[in-house]
Amino acid sequence: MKNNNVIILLMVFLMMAIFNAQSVFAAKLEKVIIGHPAALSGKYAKAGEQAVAGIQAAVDWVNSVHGGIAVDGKKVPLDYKYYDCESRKESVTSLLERLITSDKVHFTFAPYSSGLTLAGAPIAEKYGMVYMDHGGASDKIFRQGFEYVVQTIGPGSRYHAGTLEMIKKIDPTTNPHPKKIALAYEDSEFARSVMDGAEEKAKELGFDIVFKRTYPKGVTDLTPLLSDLKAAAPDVVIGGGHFQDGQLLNKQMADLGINTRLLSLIAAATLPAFGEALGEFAEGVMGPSHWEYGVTFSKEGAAKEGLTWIGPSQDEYVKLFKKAVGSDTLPDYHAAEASAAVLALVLAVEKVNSVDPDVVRDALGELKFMSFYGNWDIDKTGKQVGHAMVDVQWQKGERKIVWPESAKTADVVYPKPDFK
Amino acid sequence: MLKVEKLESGYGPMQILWGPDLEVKPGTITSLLGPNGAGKSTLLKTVLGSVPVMGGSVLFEGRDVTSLPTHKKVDLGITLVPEGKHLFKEMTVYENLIMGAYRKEARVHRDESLELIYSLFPILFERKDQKSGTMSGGQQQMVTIGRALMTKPKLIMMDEPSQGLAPKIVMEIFETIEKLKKEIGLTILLVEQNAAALDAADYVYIMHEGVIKAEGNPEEIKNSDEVREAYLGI
Amino acid sequence: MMRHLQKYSPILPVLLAYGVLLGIGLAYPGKWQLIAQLAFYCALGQAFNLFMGMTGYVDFGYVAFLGVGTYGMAVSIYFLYDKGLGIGLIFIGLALAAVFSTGLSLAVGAVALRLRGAYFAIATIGVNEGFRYFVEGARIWNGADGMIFSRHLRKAVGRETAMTLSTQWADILVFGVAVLAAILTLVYMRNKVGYALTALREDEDAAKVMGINVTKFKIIAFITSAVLAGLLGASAWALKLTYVYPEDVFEIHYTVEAIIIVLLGGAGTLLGPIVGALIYGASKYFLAIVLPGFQLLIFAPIIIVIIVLFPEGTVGILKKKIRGTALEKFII
Amino acid sequence: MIFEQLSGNLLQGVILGGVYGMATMGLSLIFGVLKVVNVGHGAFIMVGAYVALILFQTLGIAPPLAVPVALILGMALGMLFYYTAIKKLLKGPELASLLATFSIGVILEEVCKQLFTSEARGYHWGLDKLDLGFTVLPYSKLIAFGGSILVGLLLYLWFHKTRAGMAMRSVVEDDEGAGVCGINVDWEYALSFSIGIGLTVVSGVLLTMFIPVGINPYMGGSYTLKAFVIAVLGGLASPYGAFFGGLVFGLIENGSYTLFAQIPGLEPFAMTRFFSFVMLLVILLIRPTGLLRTK
Repeated sequence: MKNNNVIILLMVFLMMAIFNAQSVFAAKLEKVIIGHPAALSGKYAKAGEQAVAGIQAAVDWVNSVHGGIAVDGKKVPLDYKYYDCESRKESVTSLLERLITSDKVHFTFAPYSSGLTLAGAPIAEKYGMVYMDHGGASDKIFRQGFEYVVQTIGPGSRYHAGTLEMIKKIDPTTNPHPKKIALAYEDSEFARSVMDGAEEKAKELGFDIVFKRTYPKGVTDLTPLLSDLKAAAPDVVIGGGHFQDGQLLNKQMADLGINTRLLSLIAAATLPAFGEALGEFAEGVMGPSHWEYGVTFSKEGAAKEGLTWIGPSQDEYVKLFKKAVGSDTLPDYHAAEASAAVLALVLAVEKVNSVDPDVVRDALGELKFMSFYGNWDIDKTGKQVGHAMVDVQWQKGERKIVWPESAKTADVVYPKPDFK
Repeated sequence: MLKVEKLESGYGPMQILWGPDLEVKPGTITSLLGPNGAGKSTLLKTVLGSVPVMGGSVLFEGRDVTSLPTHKKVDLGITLVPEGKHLFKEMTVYENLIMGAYRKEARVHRDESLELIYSLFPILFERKDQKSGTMSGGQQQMVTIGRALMTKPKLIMMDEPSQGLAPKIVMEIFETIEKLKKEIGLTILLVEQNAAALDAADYVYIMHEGVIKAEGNPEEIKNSDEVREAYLGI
Repeated sequence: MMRHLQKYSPILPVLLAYGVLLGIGLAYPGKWQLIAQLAFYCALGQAFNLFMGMTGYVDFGYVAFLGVGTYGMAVSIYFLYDKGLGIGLIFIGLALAAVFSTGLSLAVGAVALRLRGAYFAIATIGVNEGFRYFVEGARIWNGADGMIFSRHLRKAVGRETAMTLSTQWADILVFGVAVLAAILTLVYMRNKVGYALTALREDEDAAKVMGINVTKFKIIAFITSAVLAGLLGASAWALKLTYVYPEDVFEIHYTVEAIIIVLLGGAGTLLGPIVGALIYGASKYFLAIVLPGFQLLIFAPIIIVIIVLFPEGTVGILKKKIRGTALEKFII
Repeated sequence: MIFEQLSGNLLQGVILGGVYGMATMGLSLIFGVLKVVNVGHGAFIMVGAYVALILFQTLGIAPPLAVPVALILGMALGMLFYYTAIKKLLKGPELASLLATFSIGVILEEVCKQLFTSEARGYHWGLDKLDLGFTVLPYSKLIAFGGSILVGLLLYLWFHKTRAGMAMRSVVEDDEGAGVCGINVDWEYALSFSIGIGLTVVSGVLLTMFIPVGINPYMGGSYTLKAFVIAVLGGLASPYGAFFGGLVFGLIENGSYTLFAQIPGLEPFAMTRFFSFVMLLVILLIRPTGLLRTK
């Protein structure tokens, strides 16, 4: 008997999942809904959690401070609906479709990572839904001819451009001049596009690439690669890929006593956990970031550049974010990106006074604005071209923005102190 | 000493024993004979507890031990010389024997038991540091019997100790078994396909398809043409 | 004739199940992706069961066959898109997927099928991981960069067709793979292959002694199962998602999903993988919606409870219940 | 130059391999006794890493002192999972126990995610390091290596010199034979599962002394795969074989890197992985009992 009950229960589950109560179609617009198959568990959980909280914070701001979205002559609230795709490609498609067809969302958000963004793109295209890419940095997404994908994160190829320009400027080619650059990145599509972009930029600026290697994902020991790198005696090491391998690279460079004038790591070095994990070894380590707590974008700055400003100030934003996660966590750039994408949608909708995806998509193409996240501007393909990165450096256990000069909160420490 | 009543057991959905009754008197050799697949090994394993009981009971020295776990039965003085030896092949002969005296009750008598075994099988003393897996079949059988003796048993059950051995060795093994009865006063339940076990026995049971088909003195069994033809093939 | 038909009557409930599923998908276009996801799990379970259920060998590196199949389709679209082949690309892709998975299964079979039990499972994990690192390390087909070929597909067949291919025909192909796998499973069950493999599953050595050419039948089932996986990868991953990253397609998690599905339904049964896939897929989807972020925490203990309480799977239990009734003929 | 690098890499490889070996002993013990492949192995390593991290960060306890805590926690977890799941699946199909251990791993990962978030964390012990010229060895690595050897040695002594250890060994050799000796086989199963998990959690602590960063709920996966290869190298069922398997693996992993790096157009790191899995297959075919056993 017990067995039957279990089977029946599971069958009920199945039926509920398939014919789950459909929301009644509203003829009159009562709220604007954004839908998001977020990556809340699995390998992208960390970034996914940040993104969800970031969107919640932005939605909170829109409703409580901005007073809702102005469409059809009235302000309607913004609603946010998200499911968990477990960082898996097959779940992205079905959950995205559910958001579009059952939940009748007006705009969709992509999950984190280039791969999962690509997985959902054909569905968004099929339904003609605007698909906000907040965590897929691959340039290639925008060479595919998708019409509804809109990027907020900056493309991978530009991550290290600022860092290299900074060295060029503050360390002119006198003796001893840093010409030798080593690249050590994770072997993934994203990190490789960062590496190739960095290589191109470095050559353009006259640096020598003396070492260029990747390591596979999930690596647990980098010693052999680093002893090779040590032998190449570089002045500058740039690399990284994710959170763990970045920490590992830094830690093992310190272990092997590889001292350079500059060490810059993507993703890892910009997160608060990095300094906690590495202690004194983090001192002087840099990282490019899309956004960092402490950036100085403001309403006044926007006015100076003649740009529209929207959204909370940075401090307000951090407060809203902490409320959304329910703990004393600082937002990182994964959250800020997602929030900025929400703000872009709000501006576009209000500008054209419509939630029609095609009209909004066109409006997004025209849109140029500034928020706490910085500038926002996309090209014809939907690729983000307006947003500039900042460079962060760990100084005495704190993250300081050291580049570009217009945004900096501290002077760069260069060359970085040696590992003890 | 051992009394099996209406014992039923098997593996999962497959029942093997269909209620055989059997009794082993103290100080005797009792033989259980029957063709392949009759359920003889299953009976021994059920008595010792490694095959779950479905019905019936097992009494040892008048006490109901049906659902006692194996190691508790070994404490009481029941042990088994399993079919196919089941030695610890990567361990030395000495280590194998020592393992036999694992239980607290047996450990007290460890040295005297060892002495007894070395006197029964002098070859085991010579080879005590050899890995048991590298020995000949007959020697391995000696180790198995020795290991069982180390548990300081009152009742030894032997599952086809002659299997796969040369006739000369089989003779030796049976001689040893008789010695165990006469010199130490052990009670033995001997399971065999080999009809030679008839001669060693004081009492014989014939088993087929999970039930006892016949029982009696060795002579009675030998003289019954019916039993001989149907179950023993001699 | 009648006897012949009766022999294959268990296919009816299978076809019925897939028919209903497809029907729901067509009737409610807004649920199509969910149906497609369920069909993917059905096909995965059915194809995996064909070898694992019949032989008892657990191929832990099974996902490698889906991976090379994905690459088969990807290579066809990525490299041949400008040759004016139009829709023919898809057929070339499917053919390549079949060729790649056959090739890999022959290589794996030659090595791993000599092993048993845990050794076989670990060897196959090794094959999957080794293959992935070979692709990355030797930079085969862009290595870890993978291939993104949405653009190529569009150039080859036009925007509208490409979209329909990705969002509809790819899923119909998945249904096709599922049905094909079910039919092949039944045909094998009812013929020499099935009998030999049953003997093998019960006692491989005894089967050998009896003179059954165990190796031959084992390899037949292994290759069939692998090719089905290759076709599944080509349709559900390459054609549908239009990109391939090695770390994504050689991910061991999918083998585990296949095992869960087969075990939930009942290993070695025909209907089991469908039941398992529906239970697994639907409850996963449901939990993702109701409790986003917690579904694995809830799901994992449930799986343990199910395998402890019902080791034979739902269809295994069902088979026992209907023994001796008229239904017996249809449910195996 | 290359020679210097190679010798540096090989030395590092031995040190790393010792820790890898230690991290595999639990897997081999569990397989040896219960014939269960613990697919959730890496998750227990992850638990050990968190034990070290949390004790260090909240109470300032030096990582080596976290070992006893990890051992007790691991053994308790082992007993818990043995009696709730594993025991009931021992007689079932192989598949069932594979799936159960996988699910256990997922449970641990998800629980840790809820407790500690999925942030990659680390700690900074701040010991000095030993400069050998051709390579540099931090003392924390050396302590981890020494700890691994010590644990391996203790396990060996326990197996060969103590009654309880010999009983467990006898169950590995032949559980039916052990039964007729009066050994409580079921308890030995429970105990060895528990010790196996205990060792694995301890190895997680030692691993953090080697690499104190990147600790996150999902870090176990790559260790599971490595442990499989190492276990096979050492003979799947032999815990101290696993230790030598680890040494060999560390040597091969680091040594082959230097060689692959000489070939242009390859990504040497990924090729190292590829090579280790090829080696796995070769050994399974030629010598499934592991490199050490003579049979």
